[in-house]
Amino acid sequence: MRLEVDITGKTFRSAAGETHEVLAPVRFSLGVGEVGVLVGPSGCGKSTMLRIILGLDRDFQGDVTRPPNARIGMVFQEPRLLPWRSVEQNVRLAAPEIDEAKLTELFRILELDAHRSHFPGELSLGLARRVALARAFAVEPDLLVLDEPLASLDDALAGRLREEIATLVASRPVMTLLVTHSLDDAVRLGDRLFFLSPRPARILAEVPIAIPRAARGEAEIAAIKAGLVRRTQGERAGRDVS
Amino acid sequence: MRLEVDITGKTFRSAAGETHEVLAPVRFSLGVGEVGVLVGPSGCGKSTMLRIILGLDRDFQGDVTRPPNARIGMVFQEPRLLPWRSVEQNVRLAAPEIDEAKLTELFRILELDAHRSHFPGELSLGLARRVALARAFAVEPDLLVLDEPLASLDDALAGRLREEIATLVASRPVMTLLVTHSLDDAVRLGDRLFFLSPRPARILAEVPIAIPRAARGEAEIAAIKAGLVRRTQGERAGRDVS
Amino acid sequence: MLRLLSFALFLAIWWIAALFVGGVKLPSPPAVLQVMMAEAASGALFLHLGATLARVVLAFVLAMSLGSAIGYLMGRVKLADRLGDPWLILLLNLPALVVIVLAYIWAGLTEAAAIAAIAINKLPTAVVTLREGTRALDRSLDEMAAVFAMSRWRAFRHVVLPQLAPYIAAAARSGLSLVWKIVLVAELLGRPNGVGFEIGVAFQLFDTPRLLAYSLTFAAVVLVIETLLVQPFEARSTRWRPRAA
Amino acid sequence: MLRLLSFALFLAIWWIAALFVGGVKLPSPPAVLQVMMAEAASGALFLHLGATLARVVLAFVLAMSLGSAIGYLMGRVKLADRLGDPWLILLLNLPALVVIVLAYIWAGLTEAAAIAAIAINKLPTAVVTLREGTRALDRSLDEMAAVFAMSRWRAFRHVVLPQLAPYIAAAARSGLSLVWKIVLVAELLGRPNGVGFEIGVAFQLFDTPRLLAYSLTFAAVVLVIETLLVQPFEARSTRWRPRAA
Amino acid sequence: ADTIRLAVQKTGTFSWELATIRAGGLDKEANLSLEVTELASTEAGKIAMRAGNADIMLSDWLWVSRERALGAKLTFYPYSSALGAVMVPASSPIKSLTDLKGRKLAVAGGPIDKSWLLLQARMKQDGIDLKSEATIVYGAPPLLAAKALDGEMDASLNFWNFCAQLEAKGFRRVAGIEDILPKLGAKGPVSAVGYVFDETWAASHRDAVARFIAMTRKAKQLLVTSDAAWEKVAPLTGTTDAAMLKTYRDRYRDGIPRRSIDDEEADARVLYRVLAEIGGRDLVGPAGELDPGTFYHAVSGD
Ligand SMILES: Nc1ncnc2c1ncn2[C@@H]1O[C@H](COP(=O)(O)OP(=O)(O)OP(=O)(O)O)[C@@H](O)[C@H]1O
Ligand SMILES: Nc1ncnc2c1ncn2[C@@H]1O[C@H](COP(=O)(O)OP(=O)(O)OP(=O)(O)O)[C@@H](O)[C@H]1O
Ligand SMILES: [Mg+2]
Ligand SMILES: [Mg+2]
Repeated sequence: MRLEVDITGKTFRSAAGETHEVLAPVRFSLGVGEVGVLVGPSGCGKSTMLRIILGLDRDFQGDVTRPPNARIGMVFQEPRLLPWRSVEQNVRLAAPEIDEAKLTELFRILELDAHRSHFPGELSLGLARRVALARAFAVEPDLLVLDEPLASLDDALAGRLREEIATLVASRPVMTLLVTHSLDDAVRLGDRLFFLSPRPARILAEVPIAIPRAARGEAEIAAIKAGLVRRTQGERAGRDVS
Repeated sequence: MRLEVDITGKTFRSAAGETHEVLAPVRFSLGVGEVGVLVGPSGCGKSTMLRIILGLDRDFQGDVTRPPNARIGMVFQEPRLLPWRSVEQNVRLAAPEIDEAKLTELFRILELDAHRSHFPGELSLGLARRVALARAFAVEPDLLVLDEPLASLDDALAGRLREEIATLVASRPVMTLLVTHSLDDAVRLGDRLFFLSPRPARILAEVPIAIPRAARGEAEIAAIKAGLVRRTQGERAGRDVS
Repeated sequence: MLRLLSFALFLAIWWIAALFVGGVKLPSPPAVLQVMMAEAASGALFLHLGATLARVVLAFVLAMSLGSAIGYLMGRVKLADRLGDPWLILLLNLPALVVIVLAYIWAGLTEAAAIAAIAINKLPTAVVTLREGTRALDRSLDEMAAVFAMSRWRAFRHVVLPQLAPYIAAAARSGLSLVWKIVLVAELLGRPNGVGFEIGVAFQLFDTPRLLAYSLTFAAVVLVIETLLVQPFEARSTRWRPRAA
Repeated sequence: MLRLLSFALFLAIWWIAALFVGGVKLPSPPAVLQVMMAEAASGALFLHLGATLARVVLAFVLAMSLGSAIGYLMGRVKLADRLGDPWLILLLNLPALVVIVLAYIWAGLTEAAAIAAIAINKLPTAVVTLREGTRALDRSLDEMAAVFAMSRWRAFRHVVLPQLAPYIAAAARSGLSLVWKIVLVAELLGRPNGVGFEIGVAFQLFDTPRLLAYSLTFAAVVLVIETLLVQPFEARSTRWRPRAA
Repeated sequence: ADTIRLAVQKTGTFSWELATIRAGGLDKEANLSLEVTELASTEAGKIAMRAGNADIMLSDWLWVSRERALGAKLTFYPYSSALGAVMVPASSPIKSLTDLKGRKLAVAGGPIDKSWLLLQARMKQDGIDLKSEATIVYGAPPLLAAKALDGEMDASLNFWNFCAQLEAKGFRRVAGIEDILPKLGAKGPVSAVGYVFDETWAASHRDAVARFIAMTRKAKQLLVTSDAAWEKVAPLTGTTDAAMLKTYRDRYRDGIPRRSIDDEEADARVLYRVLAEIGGRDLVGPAGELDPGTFYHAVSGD
């Protein structure tokens, strides 16, 4: 039961007719309980990769093997809520089996209690993103895919939700793929970090984090981050002179 | 020529019929050349405040005086591009008078050259947000309103664009209102920071930054941030025991 | 309230116009009302209205459901669109008269033939409208439904249908009016009752008050249905939309 | 290519059906074609088709532009909607026959009366469709246009119109077919030429080949316009939409 | 020349007459200039009249009387006494009108068709309420003619031209409506269809109207006497079938009114009462008697 990704290429044909190569060969795999983090410049192809991995885009070269019948929980980069259904209905539609207690708990954690009956059009963007998170959590996924889940949230809330993601990952056998621009999130949540190149994306570096998530204190995290910053700055310097 | 904001209250009536108080009395003003930064928890009412200030929502108590005939440049929290117009057309429609050289320069800075003829549906979210930024800059605004302009961008790019915002603000007489969740952005760009309470939003603290933007080195910024963090943590602790 | 006012205004304009133009060219509201009452008292009004309504309802339901399904398919599946398009244009542009006559010829002067003919006339406009709606569907929500493994029916009901709702509303409203226009032709040509039949008779006698009495009664029925059923339902189902300032 | 194939299929089915059913009930394609050729050779086909097309175009343009404008207004302005709604329902549900007869009586058996009557029949369906489209407009894009101080016309053209495009397309397609259905009634009742006139005559004589020849010629004209003009234009203007997988 | 505007159904017999007039130059002879609006349906003429676009059209005295009672001062001059007939397939067991009981009878023109009403009145005399004792199918005349040919109907009552078609196709005439009129009190053939025009217009164009009527008489005479004249109108009938053309010709000739206007009016008065009784107020409007001014008398030679 692993997620095996072996993409050899992906091109888009724009409406104007040009073709753009978006993904270079990308190959990695992810096991149960692992959190893979994709970090890369804006527009490099991260969301495209996620769409391919989830089977939403079949027009690519290569192969992706998902665990069969895996329940998927996904936080898209935009909330993608149904505007004509209330917050609660939006969650329930994705996770019909959820029980009331679970739902209440989820809304409490995400600080959405007051908004259960609101329509998405009545939410702030941050609230909407939280509903999207609630939806992904509610399905109790086997494969959790998060595309910048903590953007547009204030630091305090983002921190609390990061903890929640960690809790979820620890409590169930779930594979997680996280896209983020925040090194902090990456280091706190990830087991393996994939640093991607600009478009067409390929994996520049795969950095495993050996220390188990639960054991990462502030000091360890700072150390890992410092190491990564050195590394990327070295690379950037290298690029700049080339 | 100042922006005078004196909102005494704002309530929303949800589709379900309940009324929510979103803004408590909020009063501030902003002069030309100043950058005001609104910082507050998700869902507290920041975007609502911006909409009121821009005259998009007239259903509130209080008064807002905008400089007459001010050209407005706005980056909404979502990109709000016209899906049926190309990137270039989206910018040109908002800023019909822009000349080619200016546009090329803008696209270069925002790293959008390759996407001029793309439709918004063919962009990544980060790219779309950059187009929204290009549009706001292109109008050469007298009043620049930015609702989390740098979310969904990688750190390096966000840093470069922050510099661009600073340059724009320095180069022209413009009033700027910035909403952000990033303390870093706030401290690097702001002249006055407004810390807002959870909904209904009121100004918890107004923190002026005396050091001129150009003179803020890394050391100064770290110092200001540290001060702010102490302050907010004090407050949070205060709240926690109450 | 406003609706009532507007309706009153309509009556007033009509009355005044009738006074100016004179009875033969435009009967006045009381003249028409009198015919209505007389027909209602004799029961003929209800008989004919009932017959027509039954046909309208059957043909409408048939055409709307089949047309929506075909339109959805054509909007979704490129192949279906390519194959169906010439047929669609043909059907759209076949005169009602021809369809009705052919239906009567092939299937006899029967109720079924009438209803089928009316439905065939309405069908393509429903197809066309729903096809546009389907083409305009938001694919990102489809992806969402796919990721969360929503069942087909669930996704259709909660993701697709609400997006199609305005198209369905448009197709239904203009479709009802089309069905109504065509049922009259069908009744005129080969049915022994119904409003169209009565209008045909009134037309032969050039009996304008009767012509108007029957026409307006049907319009009134639709107005009542709209006010009491459709609009409250519509208001409920579009609650989520941000209100206009 | 596929369209052609589909069209060929249509012809084949028709032909086979004609062979089975026999001459009067369903003339075979060559029989109809022969009438077409004969009518074309005598010039009558072009005369009648031209007359009808001119009426169709005029009434269509009139109804679509006016109807769209009214529909847009009613979708935007609550007051207009409230006031206009009863009138709209009335107009929607007035039989074509009644409108045409009244128009002829008041304005004489003139070209203007015919065109006005046809336009009035089509108008409310355009209103209804565009009203739905306007109600479904995205307000956040309106806000964007307001903030960037786009001129009214600019905002309408670039922000609103593309959102209304699918509704306009639906209204236009089903509207053209409605106009075509009604122009025939108008010609039947009071014009000395046009396809409707010829169809009326053919019906009186029960000349099915002629009936079909005229009906299909018009459908063919629309088919050609669709293929050569509308669809390429539509493909261009919906380029921005994400393609189906 | 005086101008007269005519509304004519293109497939009707009036257009045959007009073709004869044109071909023979009778309009010039009568010093009339005819402006003809060809229309595609029967009712279109009424619209043209009401809209003020036609001076003369064809309709029946029943309608004229009704209109007069309602205030429109129209008047009527006989044009044709041809009426519908009950037709059955050659092998049909229906031999007489009484056999229609329990059969499926197609009725063209709907419940207020004159022929149908007269037939009902006639059957009532024999104690048969045809409307309830037979299965009645109303429909458009051409459609019912096609249906009759199809064998879908046991019998059909259609307009005379469609009956002619059926006759040519081997159908049998059970009874013509003109055959039952004597039993209903008429003394001779009654012209139900006539030229209809406005009384005031006629008063101001007295002479032109007289010339018009004289001219049409001549045309009718030509069609009766000259087979060459008839050949010319043959293409207008929409058929090339020799048998059918012959039937058309004979029926048309039979239908030409030959009685004096007063006789016509007297019979019309009688039949009007019959019709009023059976059709009721819906049919005849407020008046129970033929309106006195219905027939146009100001033509010499009647
Ligand atoms: N439908 C499409 N047609 C053409 N090009 C596309 C399409 N979708 C995406 N692209 C292009 O593919 C590239 C990668 O897009 P993607 O959304 O995967 O980026 P991303 O890494 O998620 O960026 P971000 O961090 O900004 O979200 C972009 O350059 C974009 O322009
Ligand atoms: N149209 C509306 N109807 C009802 N409630 C609304 C509406 N729009 C916003 N709200 C409520 O007002 C509050 C403030 O919303 P606002 O968008 O201003 O938040 P925000 O401070 O911008 O949050 P974020 O940082 O998440 O963007 C939220 O609680 C939201 O639910
Ligand atoms: Mg992305
Ligand atoms: Mg906001």
